[in-house]
Amino acid sequence: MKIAVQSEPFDFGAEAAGFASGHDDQGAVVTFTGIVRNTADGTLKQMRIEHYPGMTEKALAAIAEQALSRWSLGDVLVIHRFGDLAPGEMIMMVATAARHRKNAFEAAEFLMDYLKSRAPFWKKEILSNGAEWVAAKEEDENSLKRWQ
Amino acid sequence: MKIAVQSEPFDFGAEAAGFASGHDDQGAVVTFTGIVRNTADGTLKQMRIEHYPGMTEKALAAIAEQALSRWSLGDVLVIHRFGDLAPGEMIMMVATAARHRKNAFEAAEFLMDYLKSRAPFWKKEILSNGAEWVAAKEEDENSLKRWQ
Amino acid sequence: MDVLYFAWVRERIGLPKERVDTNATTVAELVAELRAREDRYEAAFADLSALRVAVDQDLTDFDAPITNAREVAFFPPMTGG
Amino acid sequence: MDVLYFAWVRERIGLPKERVDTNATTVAELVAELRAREDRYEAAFADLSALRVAVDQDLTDFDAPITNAREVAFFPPMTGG
Repeated sequence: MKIAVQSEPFDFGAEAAGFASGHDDQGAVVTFTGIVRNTADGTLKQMRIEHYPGMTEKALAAIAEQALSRWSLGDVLVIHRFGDLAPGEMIMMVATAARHRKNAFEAAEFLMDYLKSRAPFWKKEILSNGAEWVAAKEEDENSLKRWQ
Repeated sequence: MKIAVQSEPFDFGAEAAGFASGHDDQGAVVTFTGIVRNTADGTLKQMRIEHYPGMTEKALAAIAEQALSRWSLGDVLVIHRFGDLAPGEMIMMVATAARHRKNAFEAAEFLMDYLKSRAPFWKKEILSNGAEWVAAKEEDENSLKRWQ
Repeated sequence: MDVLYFAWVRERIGLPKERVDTNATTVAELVAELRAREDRYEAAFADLSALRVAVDQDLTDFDAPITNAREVAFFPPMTGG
Repeated sequence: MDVLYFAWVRERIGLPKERVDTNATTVAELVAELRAREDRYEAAFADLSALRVAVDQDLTDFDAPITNAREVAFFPPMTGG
């Protein structure tokens, strides 16, 4: 299990390849990567990600442990950045390895659903004409019900 | 859209990173990688993958087109190998990019479900004490019903 | 037309591809012709529920017409991924 | 105890962290004390349904006891991922 909370960029290709290699007992690896999406009118200058140092690492580890106890998984990876990110930059990734694809997919979706609404990160869009906190979506809160 | 059917290994890290980069309008990238899993007793020497040249490329392109028409996706990638692969080697990968994670996850699962049972590949396990064709699983056939 | 065999169908029949001259109008009629040939064909086609068929590289079923087909392929259920 | 504020709660109150000496036994009592202080606290805590709270870095609710807490944090619903 690897959990990282960092301001620096991560090398998605190297992380994904490293995670997927060296398993001959796990047949399925799923990765999810979150990318800073520009606004429709292209006005996003930066996505500023605030977090709660100390709690963030604990919350991510707890979510990963929950996934490991719920599905039969070979490994779990979570990397999440904070600070100022430009459009197109990668915010975070999760990866899961399992014997069968259903577990790998479900666990990755579970990690994402919990991470979205239960890990202490807050996004603020720095736009060319102002700045705005990203509001939590009811849809994201509803996604958690699937796992309860 | 990229579809590749090849006997050579592919560079998962480079493919995944290349696929995920350069999108500032797609917030979510999902990858799935299939890895040759050893038997429980470690007797697998090679996984031999046979395919139907000509039909394979057509079938994979048709499955990818179906995904593109069904979900709002920015891009789709499918790579599948054939020939003899050792335990731990990567057999195939799919990747999907979408604005939102739900579409990226669903489309990747759809691609995998169809690829498992509708793309003309057949696996034979070359074991230290013989060889055996991998039987299709009823479970895999049932997975398709979700999308019908 | 060309008739192709894959996986254990290929192994049972003993060849990957052959040219077949036939008046069969459907896949089922072609199968009946092949089964009548030799034991190895009979063995390969004994249980049609274990077989899949593609006509001109499109998956189809045993009722499919083959009058203008260039290529018919028989194989077990696929195991990709 | 330390009281921490994040995101727009931090911006409204105007600081990320402060030391608070209180006899409050629950989060709700602490919130009532803070709201009574100044307008900026009243503004930050006006709608509790828009707020989340963590006691000693664990998410909890406004009824939670804080008698032995070292750290209480207030923030809007999270938007990670």
